[in-house]
Amino acid sequence: MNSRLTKFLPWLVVGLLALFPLMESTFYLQLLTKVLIMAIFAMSLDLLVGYTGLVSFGHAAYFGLAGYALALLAPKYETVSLWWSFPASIAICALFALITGMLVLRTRGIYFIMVTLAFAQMLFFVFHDTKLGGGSDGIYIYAKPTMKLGEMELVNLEKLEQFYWLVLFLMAATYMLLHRVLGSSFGRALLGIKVNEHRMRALGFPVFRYQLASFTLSGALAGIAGYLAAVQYGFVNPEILSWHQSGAVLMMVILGGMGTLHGAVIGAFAFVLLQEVLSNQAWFGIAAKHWQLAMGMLIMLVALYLPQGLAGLMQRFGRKPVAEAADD
Amino acid sequence: MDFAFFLIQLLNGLQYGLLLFLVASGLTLVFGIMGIINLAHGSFYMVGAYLAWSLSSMTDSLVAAILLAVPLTVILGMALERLLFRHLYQRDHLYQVLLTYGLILVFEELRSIIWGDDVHGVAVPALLNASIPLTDNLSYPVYRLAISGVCMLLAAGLYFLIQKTRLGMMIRAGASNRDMVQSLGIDIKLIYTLVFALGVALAAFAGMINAPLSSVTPNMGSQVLIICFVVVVIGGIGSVKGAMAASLMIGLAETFGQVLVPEVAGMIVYVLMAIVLVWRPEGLFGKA
Amino acid sequence: MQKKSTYDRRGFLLGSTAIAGATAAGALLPAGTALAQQGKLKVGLMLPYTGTYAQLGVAITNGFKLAIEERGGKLGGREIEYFTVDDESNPAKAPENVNKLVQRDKVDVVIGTVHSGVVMGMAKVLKESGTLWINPNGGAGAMTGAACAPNFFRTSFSNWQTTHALGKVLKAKGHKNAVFITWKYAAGEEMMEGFKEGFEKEGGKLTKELYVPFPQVEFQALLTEIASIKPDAVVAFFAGGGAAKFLKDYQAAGLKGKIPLYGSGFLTDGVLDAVGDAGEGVETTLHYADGLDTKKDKAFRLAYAKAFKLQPDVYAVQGYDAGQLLAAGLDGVKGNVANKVGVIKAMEAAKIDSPRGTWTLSKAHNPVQDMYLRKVVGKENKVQGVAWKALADPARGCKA
Amino acid sequence: MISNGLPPSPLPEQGGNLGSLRSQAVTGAPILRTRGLTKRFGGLVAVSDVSLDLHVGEVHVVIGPNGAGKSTLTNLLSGDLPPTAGEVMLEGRDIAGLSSDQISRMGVGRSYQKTNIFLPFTVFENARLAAQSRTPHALRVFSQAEGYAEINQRAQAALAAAGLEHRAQRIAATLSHGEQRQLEIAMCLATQPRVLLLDEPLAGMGPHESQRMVELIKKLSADHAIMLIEHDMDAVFALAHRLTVMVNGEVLESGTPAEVRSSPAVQLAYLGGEELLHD
Repeated sequence: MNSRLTKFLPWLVVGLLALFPLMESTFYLQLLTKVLIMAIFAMSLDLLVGYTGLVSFGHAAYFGLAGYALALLAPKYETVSLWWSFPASIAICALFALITGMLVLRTRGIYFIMVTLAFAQMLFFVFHDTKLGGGSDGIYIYAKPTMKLGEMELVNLEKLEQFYWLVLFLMAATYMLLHRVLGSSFGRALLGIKVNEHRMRALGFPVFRYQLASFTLSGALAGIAGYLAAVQYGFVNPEILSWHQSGAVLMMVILGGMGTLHGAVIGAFAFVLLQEVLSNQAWFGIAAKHWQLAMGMLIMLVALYLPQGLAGLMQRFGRKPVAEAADD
Repeated sequence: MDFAFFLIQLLNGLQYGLLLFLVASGLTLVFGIMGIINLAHGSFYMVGAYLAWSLSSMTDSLVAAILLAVPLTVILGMALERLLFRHLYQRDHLYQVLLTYGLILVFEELRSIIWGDDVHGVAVPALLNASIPLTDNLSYPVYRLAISGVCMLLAAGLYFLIQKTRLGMMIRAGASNRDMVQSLGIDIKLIYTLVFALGVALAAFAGMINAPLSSVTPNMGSQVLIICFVVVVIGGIGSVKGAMAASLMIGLAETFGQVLVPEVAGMIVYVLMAIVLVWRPEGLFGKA
Repeated sequence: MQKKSTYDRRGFLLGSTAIAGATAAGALLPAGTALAQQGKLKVGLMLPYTGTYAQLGVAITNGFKLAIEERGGKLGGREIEYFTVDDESNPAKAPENVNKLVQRDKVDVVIGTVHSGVVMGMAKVLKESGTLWINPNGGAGAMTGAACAPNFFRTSFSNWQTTHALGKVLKAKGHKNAVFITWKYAAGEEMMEGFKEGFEKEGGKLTKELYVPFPQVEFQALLTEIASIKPDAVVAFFAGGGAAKFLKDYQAAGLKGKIPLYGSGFLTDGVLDAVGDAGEGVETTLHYADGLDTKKDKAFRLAYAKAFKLQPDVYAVQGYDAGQLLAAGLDGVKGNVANKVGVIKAMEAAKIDSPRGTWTLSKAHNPVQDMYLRKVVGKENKVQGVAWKALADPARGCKA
Repeated sequence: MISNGLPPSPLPEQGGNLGSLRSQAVTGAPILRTRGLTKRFGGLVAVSDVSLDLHVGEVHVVIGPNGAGKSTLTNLLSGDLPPTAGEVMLEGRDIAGLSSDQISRMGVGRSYQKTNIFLPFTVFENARLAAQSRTPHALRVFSQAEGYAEINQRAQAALAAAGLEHRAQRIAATLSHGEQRQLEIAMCLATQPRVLLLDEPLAGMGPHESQRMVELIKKLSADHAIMLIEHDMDAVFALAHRLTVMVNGEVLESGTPAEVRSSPAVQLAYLGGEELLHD
């Protein structure tokens, strides 16, 4: 792949994806919408795992929190404006990430993995055990948020393809944002912290503050995904912040190849697609009943033989070394 | 709550704590000595319980089932270490998380294929099938007390193994300096295989002797998994002492939490964990 | 493809428990094929086939298919084409999973599911799509309450129903106060409400509500509390492994025989093999029981055992009745499923001759059914009589 | 190409502030001083009651056998370890117990005994990150990192000073050991420190490379206060303005090289009577 192509490839992909609603307008469009939402979620986690060297096993907390924020901010039977509910939900996530970040960033390695999990579990039980958000049965968002400019409806979220375009736009925007951020001094410092935290400190970088900023940004971006996921089906349930969800998004990041933004996107596609294919009874018959067996084995194979994920697999066919991936 | 019931709840809490220790002890060993983060620990617990059920229904004796099953789980542990885990020691924890997450799915489905999705019970051994009356309408099952005894024996045994034996010395040295041990001509690979097998066997053993109490059900592994992690992390990774302290702490917190603050009982252990880690980021008995 | 997706009679009679898999149809059918199959009725099964509730999913599937098979594999003169989705009992994926059936496979009717949370997720999507929906288990009150809709039907129970009749039962036994213990989650709380209402109407007093964090199974602390409260009776709801462990712990704590234990029928369903004699004598209410000894029940049990080499349970009955209800609907319109109003009308009017006894639908489309009082005798939930004749869910909040 | 020495003006843009530093000068107050500095690990005393001064314009060499506490001392000064007792004064301000990043930002740079660089990055990026630490621009998340001329210049200059400018685009992991040591120093320089703590910069270097490094340190000593830990006695005596000998965590002797050389205690305890110091 030459560098020119690499540069334009993301735009080409986004362009092609934008055309998708012309071909298919219901199920696969909604599935793709979901994949794109998960791609935002995966990118937000990749910022932590792949670029800051922090393995969070509780990232679903921020995803789910945004969904619940929308559900609780919206009046029960009336529409809520996206203009304030969207930033408000994300601000709540960012704030929660900031607070939890201050605590979890005191720990390292396995402890970090476990403490992030603990905070997610806490939040899980808050929504599962109390009446705050409808308990274990979840809560509905009856009317989708509106996006109006004056009296004009800018985007009608009830319309599947309009919602899809909005999600696609936000996915591309997230990609762009992270791309810029990671190329900035801030991003370089994060990479440095990932590679050699100790040295960064000796060089005079206030490592904790950088990590906290990254953690907060990551939480906020997960919030974008969570908000969109809640809007898509109008339904949130405690399960969206369970450790299974945190595990799933971590799988996406690693499957795609951590430390590459497009890897996170590829991972989200691959993960959802794999589930679709493996559980497809038309193709696998009775074996599809045990599709999770195949899923588990595939995950293990990736862990053993594809440490750089699918993006790494692509890279092996003649691209730059991994360490430079952030330079492009 | 009057004083007598307070004492009984105290007993409940301690007993539950010991039970937690039983499951978590293997995890902390593998964690601390090999630096492996093993999400599939709960699956070994489940495998133990199902083995206890299927073998005890064949042999009509839980003891016989355990005697048969423990060697099987040791072999399982050694095989897994050789085939899978060995390749991940030098890698980031992330890949261990990934691999063991995959293992959970595999074990869960294999369980479904081999043993089905039913709920099963294992009979308490006749000798221990009795209760000690505590109040006019409450009594304490002897089997629970027996398990507590086993837990304490096991704790003592582990402590002895690690602190006093040659194997334990090698294990400790291996934990602190892999290269050094290797240069002394000790086969570190063998030690790791043994430790991992020990960890698997401990988890499975916990599942076995707990089977008569907990009943044998699908997904029982993932229920204990998270709480085990909490125990290990609060106690300090790799510390048997810490695992014991943390288990008892959690046992008491859950017991009194359910009675005194039922509204937030579900999250009480996580709050506890967060507090401990903010106060001591490396756990109660962890090395900095 | 076409051949494979048709209902295969021999495959059915082989009695594979994984029958769902064998008969499912293509997921990615090209448009042309879909047209060619217009003659068939598309039935989407969204049930758990993996995880904790896998067994329930299979039982419901079996029951449903038995009902269809008894009608020659046809409903309203139309052959059936099945589409299957494993919902994994994961509410987070529920809307997406039900969309597979509604949007991708364009099924005429959705059958599902077990988990209440997933039911709630399905409700959201199916309300919008208007697809006919028969729920063969999940008892979330809202489905036939606040979230009810003309196209929503349930052939099982509402959580409220399964414990409401216990109030009368306890009163009749002379218990003046009781403690309720369950998991802290929606189904548990709804069952607690159902009992509380029934018991207080009879002048009883619910002394204390005890909750165990879901899905924990460490009951010792609360059993100790029960012993210190010394209520006249204990009422419990747990299910599956949790129920088995609760029954054993209750016995081991010495409470069995001192404080009588009652419960929602799920406390003792499907776990009696696992608990030894710990369940003996426990009395529960449910819409089904062992030893009903009606002609219909006997025939059903025989046919089910023959087809699947398994004993049926309450879940199989609910699945079976889902098939019967759908049959009634389609018979009413001669198979013209496009006439949705007609189907709904016919289903609303149906009198279902169920193994559990005849039942009809309430306005909110929940069964109005007899609640049996059952008592554990050996490995059976033996019927003791009818605790409440034709109990209807109050369907609070249902405006449809 | 590595052979002869430094480029003429290693750190051009440092000229201004270094001039003012130099005016504090050798004879004035020490820029960094410790008093009673002590570090215990459990029962073990690694550093005990160490007092020493560093002056701009001076190379202060610390020698001692392995395990004498030299590296621990460095760690105490750089903030990698908090001292158990004692004070560390940087220009009159007690910095004991501050974190390493705070101390670094106050102008204390260090290199590590074990090469401690960003192996997967290019040589330039290593130096650039180091330079960036002085002007972090952390909030300008939309400006690309390479866009700051003054940072690039500083990185370039530091590489040039360490003799690595021709390696700028190489991945650090592919450098030779000696070059990695040079990079270590370059990164240290790019942070524009006034105090340099160099922990065995010559370890594992060939004679050629060592020679260059000695030249470099000599050059740097003009406008930096340098604490050097070193085993290579040639280098020690070529560079040292002051010499401190540590044994078992304690200062055995401290003074000019001549004073230390003639100290009987040193002769006896550290050198075991051998004639190692004669050359």
